[in-house]
Amino acid sequence: MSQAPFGRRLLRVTSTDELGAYRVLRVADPHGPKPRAGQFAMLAAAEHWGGGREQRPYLPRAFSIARHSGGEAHFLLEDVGPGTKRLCELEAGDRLWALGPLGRGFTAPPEDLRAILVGGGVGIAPLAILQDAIAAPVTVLLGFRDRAHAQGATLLDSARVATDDGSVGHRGLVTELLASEIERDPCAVVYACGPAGMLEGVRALCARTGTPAQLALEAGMACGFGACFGCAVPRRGGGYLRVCLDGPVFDAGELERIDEHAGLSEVGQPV
Amino acid sequence: MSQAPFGRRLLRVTSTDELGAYRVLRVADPHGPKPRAGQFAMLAAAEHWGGGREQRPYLPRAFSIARHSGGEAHFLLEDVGPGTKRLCELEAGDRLWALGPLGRGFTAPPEDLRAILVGGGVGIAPLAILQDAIAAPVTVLLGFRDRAHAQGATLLDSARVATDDGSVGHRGLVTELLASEIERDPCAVVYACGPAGMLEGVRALCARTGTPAQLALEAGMACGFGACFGCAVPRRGGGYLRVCLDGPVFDAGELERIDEHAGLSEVGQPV
Amino acid sequence: MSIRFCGLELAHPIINGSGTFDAIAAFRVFGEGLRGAFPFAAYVSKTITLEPRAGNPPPRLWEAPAGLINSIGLPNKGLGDYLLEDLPLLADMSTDPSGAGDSQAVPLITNVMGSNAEEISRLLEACDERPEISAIELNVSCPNVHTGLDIGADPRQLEQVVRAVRGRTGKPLIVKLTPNTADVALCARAAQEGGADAVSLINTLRAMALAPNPLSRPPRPWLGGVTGGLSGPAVRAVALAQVAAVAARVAIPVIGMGGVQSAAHARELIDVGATLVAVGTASFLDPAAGARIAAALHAGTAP
Amino acid sequence: MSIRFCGLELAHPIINGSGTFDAIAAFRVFGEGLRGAFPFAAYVSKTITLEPRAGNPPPRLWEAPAGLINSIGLPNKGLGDYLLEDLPLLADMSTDPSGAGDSQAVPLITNVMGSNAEEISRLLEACDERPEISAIELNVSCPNVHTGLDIGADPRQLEQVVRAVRGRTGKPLIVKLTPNTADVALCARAAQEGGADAVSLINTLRAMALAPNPLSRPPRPWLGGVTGGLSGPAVRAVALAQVAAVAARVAIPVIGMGGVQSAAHARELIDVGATLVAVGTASFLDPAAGARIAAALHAGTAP
Ligand SMILES: Cc1cc2nc3c(=O)[nH]c(=O)nc-3n(C[C@H](O)[C@H](O)[C@H](O)COP(=O)(O)OP(=O)(O)OC[C@H]3O[C@@H](n4cnc5c(N)ncnc54)[C@H](O)[C@@H]3O)c2cc1C
Ligand SMILES: Cc1cc2nc3c(=O)[nH]c(=O)nc-3n(C[C@H](O)[C@H](O)[C@H](O)COP(=O)(O)OP(=O)(O)OC[C@H]3O[C@@H](n4cnc5c(N)ncnc54)[C@H](O)[C@@H]3O)c2cc1C
Ligand SMILES: Cc1cc2nc3c(=O)[nH]c(=O)nc-3n(C[C@H](O)[C@H](O)[C@H](O)COP(=O)(O)O)c2cc1C
Ligand SMILES: Cc1cc2nc3c(=O)[nH]c(=O)nc-3n(C[C@H](O)[C@H](O)[C@H](O)COP(=O)(O)O)c2cc1C
Ligand code: FES
Ligand code: FES
Repeated sequence: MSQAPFGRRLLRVTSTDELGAYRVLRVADPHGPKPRAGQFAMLAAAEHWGGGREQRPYLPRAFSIARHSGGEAHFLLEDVGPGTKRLCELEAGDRLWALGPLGRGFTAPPEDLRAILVGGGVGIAPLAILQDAIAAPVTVLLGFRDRAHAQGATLLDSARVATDDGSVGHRGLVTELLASEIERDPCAVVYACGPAGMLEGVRALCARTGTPAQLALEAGMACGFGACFGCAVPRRGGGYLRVCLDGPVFDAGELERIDEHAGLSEVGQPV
Repeated sequence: MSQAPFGRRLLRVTSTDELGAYRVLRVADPHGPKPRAGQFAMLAAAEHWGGGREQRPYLPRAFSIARHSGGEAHFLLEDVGPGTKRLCELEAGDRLWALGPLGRGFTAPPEDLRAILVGGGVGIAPLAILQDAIAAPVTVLLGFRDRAHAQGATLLDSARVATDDGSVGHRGLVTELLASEIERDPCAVVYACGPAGMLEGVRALCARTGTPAQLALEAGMACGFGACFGCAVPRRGGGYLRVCLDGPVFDAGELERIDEHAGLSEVGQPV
Repeated sequence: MSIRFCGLELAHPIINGSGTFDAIAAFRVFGEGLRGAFPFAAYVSKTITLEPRAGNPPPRLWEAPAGLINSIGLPNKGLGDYLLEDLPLLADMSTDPSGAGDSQAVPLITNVMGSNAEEISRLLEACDERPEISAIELNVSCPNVHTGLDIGADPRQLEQVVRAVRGRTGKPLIVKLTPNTADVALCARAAQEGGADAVSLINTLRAMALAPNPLSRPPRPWLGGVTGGLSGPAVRAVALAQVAAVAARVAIPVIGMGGVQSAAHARELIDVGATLVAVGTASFLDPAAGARIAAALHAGTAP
Repeated sequence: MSIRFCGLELAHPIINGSGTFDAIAAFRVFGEGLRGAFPFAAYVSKTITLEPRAGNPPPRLWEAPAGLINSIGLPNKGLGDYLLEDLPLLADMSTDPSGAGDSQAVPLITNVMGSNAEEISRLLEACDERPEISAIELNVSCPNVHTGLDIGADPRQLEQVVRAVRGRTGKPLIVKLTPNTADVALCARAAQEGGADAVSLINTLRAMALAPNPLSRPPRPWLGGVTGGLSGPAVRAVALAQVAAVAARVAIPVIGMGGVQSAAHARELIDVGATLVAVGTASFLDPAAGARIAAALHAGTAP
């Protein structure tokens, strides 16, 4: 793993953009190490973090590094609660605290296997930097709830899109696209990130078809660097793994059934 | 007292201005009752109230109504902590919660007595609306720490100024100006608001010279409407008075020696 | 949304926490109109003691992260003047939760504290005689007064005291528990065994603050009363745990409180077993908080 | 700024709270360089039990107003593997508080928990044999494990247990008290009478959260462990009160903790009598929080 500098650092927002239902935040990080695809950072706004009626956020929040170039880290944000709301409010020039890059990223596919990137909602973020990192062409399958969210697909190249409401691309689940892709050409390795339901669909499908898969999980996190043991997900065969330290990317075989707390939760659908 | 509408109301900032070391906040309050001079309001920013390292402010803050005209209330603010800092950040169009007008205001001077208004620092605020309310000419004596603060004096008409550092007007205490005023013409009634030390100076001087005095006190407040019993100051003869309900304006005779917690605290001099 | 509680018929489940709303002061500040549109379904008085108390020297307040520390020290005019002067002013309050004009009476719950069974008995007997008082809340939990803490924190002592005083009134007796104890559910059971008709919790958590001046050595406590009690959002998760633990162990109704700022918070206390919910510190941010919460509960929305 | 504590020489007064900093994980994430620039003057391990524990099912965290509720459930590899695998990795840590390169050793304090005197004795004996361990902290306060609470909340039981196990080690024995008790100073005295060399407090306050879904009736607890413990700024005023109460009543040194986020907060705990200050939840916001606080204390500034 790329080692993170010890201690959080104060970074400056260089630009922010709307991307459909999402927000893209670009942050100058001249001295930060280059992240591996799948790594994440813990972010907190430097000003006005917390307060208000619910007196949250207090802790920093985890975000996949969606892209890294020219000393800038890009993040894709979805406003689902007080922390993401505050980060989505940031404007160029504002500052935020960042710790990272953190966690274990994706492992590049073997030469002879085609990579299929499967993303759901804001879970497409780590797939963008993964696509940047893989020299060979990859298959990109992205699922969204509706047209506004589907605009996120432009973050990646040549994505095929599924939407729940059929407003863009395939009407239905992105796992349906994946199933037919694997059927068409089973010599593939799958990289997936998204809601728990989608990840469980991917995991079950890949287990059934014997397709290797790397899954990027989510979990509520307090620290992001293995200190709190809060981000546990069940390990296949018993015990727990720490998502921030042992993941967020896991080989599908390391995991049990993926439950509701381990995927990127859907907006407005608090688990 | 002017009765306050039950419940806090959301008001819009119409303009803000720097006034030396202070900030003047104007707030549209079309439906609020007309305050009496000396009354105050409890204010809290509608957005980003709290959070940050100290996770404060949580409670609203008390501010004298410095002026009221054309459905607008004016406040004079000094940034001394997290609450006043946030309020000083507000810009036109921002919104804040307000409860008030609250408390017992000043009582107009009898016809035959000259009013001497004695203010210290941000304590000049309620004297401005008092000057507006008194038809007859009044004597205005204001004390500040330095030139930047002394600019606050323009809030009132024809003020004589004292500064601690002598950069503007009399070098020394405003109570020295008051002493010579009373000596010159003892037929006066004194209205004072400012730091505890100043108020105690005024109280002691007026007691000695037999001059009637009304003192506007401060106290840490949680509620502002008599609910919490937190804003107690010793009552002459024993027991306590609630500053928010029985004051903030008191006849000097109602009070004991005024201690450090009962005046507007000096910036950077947390008591 | 009308609720039965210990034989009383309340317009909704939201009442005030003792010592966090002075109805008489509120009439002065907000006008007599409040009497017909009171924010709470029952009004709980500040703690009344046999003798008048001036309360603690100032400062009495300290703002904590997402909370408030108070060291008020139970100022009150004493039983005699309370009955004589305040009771008449507290009669005839009503609330109008739906805003539809079908207002309902606001019963008065008088909160009392004594340092032993003998004192408490006298308080209960005096309250028992007055028809204006619908129920009595016995404060055994105030962290600012030594005996209050001791009685309430030890289940055996608590049961003895409640049993000893129980017979002095036919009115519903609510025991307000202290949260500063090892097992609050044990204390709640003790109160029940002693004859309480209901329990209420949580009171404030024992807390402290130092004067904010790193230069004025030696350091000194900020509060005139040295220690104080923490309330507000900071304690809500502690309150939820304690109310859940108590509701699971007693058969009598529970009044839950601690950090409630919204209908969603009130709903959570009800979900873990509270019959009524009291709003305390939130009223300081907005005197109408109780009314807003009751209305939102009524509408089934969760602001 | 070097400090003596139970015979140990520490570079500064800031250590970590047990279970809030995993040094081995930190070496993986931040590199081995950390070994020579450790943020804490002593390193306290997460609680170790005789047998391995998986910990509680997720979710384990809930963000509270100005705080965190955790229900981690003491996952650990058990005494045997801890001694075998972890101890070697935890030796040779040093800290460099002034940044001037004059680094100092970081002693290891092993935190242990057992459900009775017999279990605790075995833990102490095993730790006693290992030179890498400089002191032992006995956790009698974890709110997630039933017995932990009971031993620590009752002064009599606590004194008996400490006395029973005291002889098993010659190393300094720190008793970590539970804050969920009626009179923490009484518990601290009991630990002292039983033979503890120091006490540490506060552990987390018992707390609860419900799943945030008003529509999915029936309501259910959010945390896999049902209840959890509250830490962070929300509890700081409670910690200050408890540390002050304890320090005033014991002769042994006190490690104070609870909500410390800045040198000013650490200074306050020292002001009321703590010898060392532990930083817990603040490390989650910034792993270097301990180092920043130690440096600011050193510089005499108060950020
Ligand atoms: C490794 C990793 C990578 C991630 N990458 C991205 C990314 O690239 N882009 C992105 O937008 N998001 C990403 N996330 C998710 C992001 O961290 C969360 O959406 C964010 O933490 C939510 O914070 P919030 O304050 O906005 O909402 P919160 O309200 O804190 O969280 C929303 C959800 O948390 C739960 N919740 C509600 N209240 C609480 C509470 N008090 N305590 C705990 N949980 C609560 C509910 O399930 C709710 O649906 C990632 C998460 C992880 C772990
Ligand atoms: C009736 C009345 C009228 C007022 N009128 C005005 C006015 O017109 N203009 C104006 O600028 N101000 C006015 N004030 C003062 C104003 O209310 C305070 O300056 C304000 O509350 C400070 O809040 P803060 O968050 O900025 O600073 P805080 O840090 O809350 O307060 C600053 C002072 O409070 C103390 N303090 C520090 N920490 C805490 C804590 N955690 N809890 C409690 N106290 C603490 C210290 O003494 C410190 O010096 C008035 C006050 C009253 C009561
Ligand atoms: C300023 C203040 C004064 C209080 N006075 C009393 C009191 O007199 N008697 C009592 O039983 N409880 C008293 N309480 C406790 C409250 O009734 C309530 O139990 C506690 O504040 C928790 O609720 P909250 O977080 O909603 O405020 C007081 C609380 C505060 C904040
Ligand atoms: C996630 C987490 C895990 C903890 N694990 C332990 C533990 O294993 N053993 C222990 O004695 N205390 C444990 N604690 C308690 C802390 O050491 C500390 O006493 C408490 O968090 C208060 O300090 P703080 O507010 O600075 O976090 C834990 C606290 C947290 C937040
Ligand atoms: S988030 Fe703290 S251990 Fe993973
Ligand atoms: S501020 Fe609450 S009673 Fe005065």
